[in-house]
Amino acid sequence: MEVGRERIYSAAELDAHEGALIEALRASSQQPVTDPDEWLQKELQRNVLVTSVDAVLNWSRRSSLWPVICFPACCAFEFIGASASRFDMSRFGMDILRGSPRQADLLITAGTLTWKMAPQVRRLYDQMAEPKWVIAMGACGITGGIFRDSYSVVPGYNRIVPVDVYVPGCPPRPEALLNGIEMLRQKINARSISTEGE
Amino acid sequence: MALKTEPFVLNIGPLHPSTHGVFRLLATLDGEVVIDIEPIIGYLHRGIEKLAEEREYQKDIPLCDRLDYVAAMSHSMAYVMAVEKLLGISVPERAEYIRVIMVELQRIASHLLAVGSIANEIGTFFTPFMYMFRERERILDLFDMVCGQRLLYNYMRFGGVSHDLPEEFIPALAKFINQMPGYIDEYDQLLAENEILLVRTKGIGVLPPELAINCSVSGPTLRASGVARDIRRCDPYSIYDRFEFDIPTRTAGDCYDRYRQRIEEMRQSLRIIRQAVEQLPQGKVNSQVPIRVRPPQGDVFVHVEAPRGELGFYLVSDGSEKPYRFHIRAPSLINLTPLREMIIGWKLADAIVIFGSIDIIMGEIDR
Amino acid sequence: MQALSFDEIAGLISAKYAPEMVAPSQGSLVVGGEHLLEVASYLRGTPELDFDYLISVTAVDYRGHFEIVYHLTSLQHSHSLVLKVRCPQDKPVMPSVVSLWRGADLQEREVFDLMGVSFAGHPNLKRLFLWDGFKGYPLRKDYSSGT
Amino acid sequence: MLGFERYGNGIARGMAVTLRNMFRRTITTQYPEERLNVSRRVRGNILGWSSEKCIGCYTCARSCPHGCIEITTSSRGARGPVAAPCNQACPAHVNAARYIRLIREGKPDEAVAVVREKIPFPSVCAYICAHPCESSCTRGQLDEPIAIRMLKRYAVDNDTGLWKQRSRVAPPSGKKIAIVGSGPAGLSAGYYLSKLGGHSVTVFEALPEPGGMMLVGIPAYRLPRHILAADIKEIEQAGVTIETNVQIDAPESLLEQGYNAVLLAVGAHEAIGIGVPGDDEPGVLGGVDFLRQVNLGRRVELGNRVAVIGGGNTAMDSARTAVRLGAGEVTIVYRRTRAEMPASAEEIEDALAEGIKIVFLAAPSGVTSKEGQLLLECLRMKLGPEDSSGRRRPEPIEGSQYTMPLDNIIAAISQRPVVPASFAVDTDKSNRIQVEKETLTTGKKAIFAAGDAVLGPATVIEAIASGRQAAISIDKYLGGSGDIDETLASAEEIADRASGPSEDWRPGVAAIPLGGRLDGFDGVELGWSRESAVFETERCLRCDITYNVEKYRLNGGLCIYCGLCVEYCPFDALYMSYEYEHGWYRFGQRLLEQEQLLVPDKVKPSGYAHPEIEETLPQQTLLIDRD
Amino acid sequence: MTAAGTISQASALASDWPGNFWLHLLVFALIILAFVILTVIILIWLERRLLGRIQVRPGPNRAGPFGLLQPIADVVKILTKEDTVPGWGDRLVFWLAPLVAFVPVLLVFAVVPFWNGALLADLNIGILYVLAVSSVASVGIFMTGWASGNKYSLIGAMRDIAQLISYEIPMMLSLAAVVLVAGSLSLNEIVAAQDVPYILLQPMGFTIFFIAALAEANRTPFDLVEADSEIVAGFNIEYSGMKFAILYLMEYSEVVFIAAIATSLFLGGWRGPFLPPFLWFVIKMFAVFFVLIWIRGTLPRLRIDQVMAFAWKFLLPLALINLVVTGAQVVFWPQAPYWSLVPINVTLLAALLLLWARFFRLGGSRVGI
Repeated sequence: MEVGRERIYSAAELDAHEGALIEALRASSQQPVTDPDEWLQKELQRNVLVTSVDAVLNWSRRSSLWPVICFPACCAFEFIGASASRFDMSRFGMDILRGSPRQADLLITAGTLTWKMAPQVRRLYDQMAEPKWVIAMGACGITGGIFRDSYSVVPGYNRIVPVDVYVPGCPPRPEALLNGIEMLRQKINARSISTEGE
Repeated sequence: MALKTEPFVLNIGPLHPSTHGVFRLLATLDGEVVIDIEPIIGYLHRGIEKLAEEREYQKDIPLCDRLDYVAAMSHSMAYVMAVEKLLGISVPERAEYIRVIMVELQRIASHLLAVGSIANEIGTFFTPFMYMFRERERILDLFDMVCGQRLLYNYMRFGGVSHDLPEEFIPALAKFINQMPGYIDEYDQLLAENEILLVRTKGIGVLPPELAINCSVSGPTLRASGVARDIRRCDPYSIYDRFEFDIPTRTAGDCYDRYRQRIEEMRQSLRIIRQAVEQLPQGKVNSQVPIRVRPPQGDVFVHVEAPRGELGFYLVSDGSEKPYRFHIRAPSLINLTPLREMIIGWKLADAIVIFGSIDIIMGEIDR
Repeated sequence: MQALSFDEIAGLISAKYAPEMVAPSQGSLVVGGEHLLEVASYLRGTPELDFDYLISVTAVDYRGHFEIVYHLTSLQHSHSLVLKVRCPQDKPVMPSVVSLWRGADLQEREVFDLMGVSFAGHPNLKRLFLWDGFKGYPLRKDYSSGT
Repeated sequence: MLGFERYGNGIARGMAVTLRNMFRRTITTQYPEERLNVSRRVRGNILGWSSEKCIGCYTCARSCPHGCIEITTSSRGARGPVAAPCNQACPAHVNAARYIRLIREGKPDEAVAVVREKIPFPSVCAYICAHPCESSCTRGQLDEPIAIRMLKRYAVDNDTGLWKQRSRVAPPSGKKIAIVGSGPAGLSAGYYLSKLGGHSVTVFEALPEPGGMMLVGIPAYRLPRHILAADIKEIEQAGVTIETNVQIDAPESLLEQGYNAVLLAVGAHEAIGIGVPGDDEPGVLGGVDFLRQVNLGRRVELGNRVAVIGGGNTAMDSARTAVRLGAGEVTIVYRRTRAEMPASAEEIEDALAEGIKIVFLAAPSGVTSKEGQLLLECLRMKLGPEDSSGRRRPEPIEGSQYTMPLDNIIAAISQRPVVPASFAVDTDKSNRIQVEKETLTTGKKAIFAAGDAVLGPATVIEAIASGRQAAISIDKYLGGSGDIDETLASAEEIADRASGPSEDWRPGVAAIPLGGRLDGFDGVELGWSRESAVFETERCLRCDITYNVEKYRLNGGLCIYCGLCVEYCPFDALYMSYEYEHGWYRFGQRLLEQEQLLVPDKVKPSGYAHPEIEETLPQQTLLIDRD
Repeated sequence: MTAAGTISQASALASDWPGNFWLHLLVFALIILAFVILTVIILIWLERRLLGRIQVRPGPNRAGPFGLLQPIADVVKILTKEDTVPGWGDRLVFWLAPLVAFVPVLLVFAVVPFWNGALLADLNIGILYVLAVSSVASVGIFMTGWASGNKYSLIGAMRDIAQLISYEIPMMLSLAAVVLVAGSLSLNEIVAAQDVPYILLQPMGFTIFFIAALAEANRTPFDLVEADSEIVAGFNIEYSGMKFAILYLMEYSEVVFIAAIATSLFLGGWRGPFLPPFLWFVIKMFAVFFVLIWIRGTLPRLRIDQVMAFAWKFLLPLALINLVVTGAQVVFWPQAPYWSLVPINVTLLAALLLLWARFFRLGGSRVGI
């Protein structure tokens, strides 16, 4: 069964295509995306009564945050550590790690993002169904951390995707990640469907 | 009569549950059978070599931790040894012992993760993985105690280590090394004879020794193919010549052997730690080397046995406070060389297991 | 089965090759680029040398010329050797040793990607870490990451 | 090709394991309700900064691998100066930190005045001081200590005599003091007693020239004779009379001659032998004896192959002198390794540069003579555990004897004082005069002792300090105030420093070329230019001044908690603490300004790089302890 | 076995309980819907908690007491999530697939007796109906795989079809043996006939059924359809929102369904002393759940060719032998007492398993490329 892969795809074409994607994204992401939490401040000020529908929705959403698998680097092991027995993220209903972005609610950016990886992460984020949240985990996720000066590293995930919660650390200890998740849960709790989509 | 089939390309990764990070495997499948693969890497290329050349020697220690974030101790130790060789300084006895204890603990932690991942890729629902993480957490606790971090330790320094062991360390370590063999037995009970695991790993992804040597494969992957090359034995560094331990090897070179090999190495590491704790001398833990150093001109190559294989640091100094050239011989990268030969012809599910059994860490591959 | 010291290896080599092809220097053999394959196959093929394991291949940019460094070892004799090959910056082409040691495959690609030294005869020489369209070779000393 | 040869036994065992684990206690920490006491050294999410301790030296900002810390300082409200480590380490307490700043401002003469406040031998110290200040220099922990001696040398080389303007001379007191020995201790004591005590001082020297060990122990290529002569001339101008070629046998006789007090500063001029069989063979010389002969201009015959035993400065001097006398092959034999060598690093470098071989880890075990040729038998050593001095003790390796054929052996192991029995003072087993620690009085009335005679073989600066101490003590004894301090330099204004000390290394020290060096005894080391000196002063951290830190800012999003800043802070002004509740919602929210870097009493610092706190912190709760 | 028949007659509910035909239909439709959904929710909770315990951690415990509300939170969240349809997929099929997959599973419960006679329709071809209808779900799964336009989901769907076709046969044969013993195709009758649970009379049949059912429900070690480590999420990779909820529900309903069938056919269904029959039914189902979860927490996954080999080479011959033996027993020794049949059949099981295990070889070799 002699089948050359040339018949199916051309390696050179694939590489060129990927390279073009990366360069385009790189050119368009020179500025950070604004953090999607302007409403949070407003909400707290307006002190809108959270309706019972909101209450149920927010409860269900914050109680069942399914993270998508996005484990580029070091922080992945603290993320896994947080979901392993010692810290057991599943207590918060986060034990279902979805490989498919369609079913996930939460993108935890566990690791350094390189420009080569950036289109994939952007695509992963785009594929996630609303409502979706992003936690920037670790120094690399926030600002690029120790690799900020590198030629191939994206200085922070918020160049590519809007980030909801930043968890500092390198890598953050599982407790810190859990705290970040707790912060996200509080943030979700302040949502209202009447303002959704704004 | 053969069916007329048409191959198709499956893009595995870069974000995939079993790629140990961001690895992309462009697999050409004929049904379930992999007929061609092309590994594409670089999704975690952070330019560590360049960054290290732009930074001073001591600031590169945190970078070295981040090379192989599962075995940070081994990597920073190798780097520190290379700089020490350049500087021509010696390390106090106690520091050498502490280093050996740390590195061997790190090897256990890393192998635990590797074996757990293999089990995961075979399809257990995280159970062995969780058990191994449970014991890994204990090792992390010990590291945490010593240097205050769980993953990236920044513990090695030129001429020693940054801190002495805290007083509660040795009792906790003793307890750990007494309990750990029991846990390893439990893993064996859970996995070693499991028929499903056997049919999924035995005879699968065989790496013949000749190919392994030709492809410069190293570490447990090489030893599982029957080649007894371990830097701790064939080019002893630090104080490994003082300990009694075996270099376990296996013969078949299949996935099962690579898994068993790591279990055996954990037992040997425990043996080394036990001896090191017994012999641990008192004294200083570092030899007061200034923070910034300027090694004399020259080049140096230091290789150590990291959990994933032969880890080498090639440093060139031009006499300034920054390394002129900082090259890492990353075992994971080179262990990928025979991947195509190992995978082709097996099913998609096997491909994942074979890939997992090599045990790679993308941070080290892409650097 | 005797491990040879560097001087003995150097002696064997200089007995066979002219000094402009191979010259021992500071614990390493400096090989002329065009003779690399010949010397390497001698090192690999001779039973008393038997350098069957290529530990590492890397390159250093010495501003003006590149130096490709090969670390070899013999599993049987457990002696090792460093080969250094210089190539000029304006014509960075080297013969590939993949035909002798497959282990050089990814490492030569790495050198090609980051240092811009191409290896003639490499089966699949393309960028390894960086993407198509990346400008420059980051590990060269004249590379600046400023965009 | 496998199947179920074992009838599912493996599966059953696996099922048993999982079932067993189902009934185990869970190991989960119920964070956030339950918190473990994490490591006592945790590198946590909080960086604490103490404005009390921080002096604005920028070490933290420099040690950060990727620049998370931003810091700006100014002199507004700066506090200080306090005693810097260099100042404290100097036996005579010369304020090095201050004269370094004066040199930076382009005032070398003021700098000399600062030196002169404490020692009367600025030039001698500028050439050959063993500089304990540099060993304790804070910058030395970072990279290389400030070249304090070289800076002093630059100041001395460019002195204009400004110090004399504020110099104070005490009125004559009418008391007479005799000093035995014109070494650094004797001359310093004499200088201060004469200038600031107003006493009439006479120094008696047995050798034909004054200077003591500075003259006969230190080769001229390190301390050119005119430098020494100039310093002694200043002392003579202060009123000290020096009588050479006078051997004093009994101090009591001086008292009888009308002197009110006698100071014995006879030094340590007797070499200690190797202490092995055959160390009295002809051709075996004592280190100081050899140097004395050479320095007094007497002819010493050396063969071609010379071995010097020992690893101190005397050994280096002897070896380098031997080279200059024409010995072709000079070897230093030392029983430990280079790291343990007491000789200063520059001397070792110079010795190696001059072609001297050093054999480490070898100790002599015997000397035999054969046909006019000496055979030095050596044992190889290995380093054992550390001894009380913190150096690793050498242990002989059995059966590792080897011999070296030699023409001369110079035993430069150590020296001891020569105290004639006629002095009739108490001495200890290494022949040091026993004195009371504070007052330096011997058992006899009006007889004091100072310098190497008391200390054993020590450095010039220690001898000077000892001389100062003796001067104070004698002045008080004679009814004076004992105040020998004077202010010679003008008052200081602290200059602004916005960007911290320079990151450069020490500039190189020029020396006369190797070729010309070995023929004579010219001074090897050349001084610094103004540029080099100022360049060097920029490196000083100014540990004695607490600058006002205007801005201290940490980028919490960039920080990787590597702990290097905390570890490297020379003043323990930084610490880490543990708390994990530090996530935030907005990018850039965590640029921690000075105020947010918490004040020390609010947070529990972790023991990371602060071992002194570790004891008080709770024990770590381990997973191991939980089952 | 007329004694069994008398029990069935005595305590049975009327066939149109609680009233007329329409009321009966309505009530049971509601009961089935509520039962399935409730059981699924409890099953999900139980699975997550038990897997947690196996992995020495507590599992979900924050949403509600003991985390009991966790599945409800999941459901509400999934239902309110954005519903995405991949642009390159087959829209209509994509929409229909979850329904096609889920409805048959629900339909199966029409013939499952919760109580003596308490079932929607006591079909006299009950088992045939079960087998026929449950197979339709696979069509739905294949539709998901196809319509998603994703290679992973297609691979998953192909695996499912292959697996289903293979395991249908041993399953059918093992059920045939039960039918032979019980002498009826109606599930309620079969339950009523179990004076001794058929797991004892039919140990071989149960073993084969259980393994085949694991494969049918895509449970470990046969969960190749959504093999996380290989094909990410398998057939449902492109689904989100409500449609994913239905697929998720379908997966667990299948588990409930196999547990219900296993309970009815082998574990004596609603029969049991002291407790009300419905409770017995539930308890037995949960026992099956426990074993399923336990297996999931322990075993690795087989490879597709091994799965197929296992069905055709291992289960199928054994199922045939079992059918022949059972037929022989029924024909030649119809009045055999239980105390003699049980040991004979258990011994037979052991002997056959040992024999087969000796000669059976799993695992394909490398394909030459």
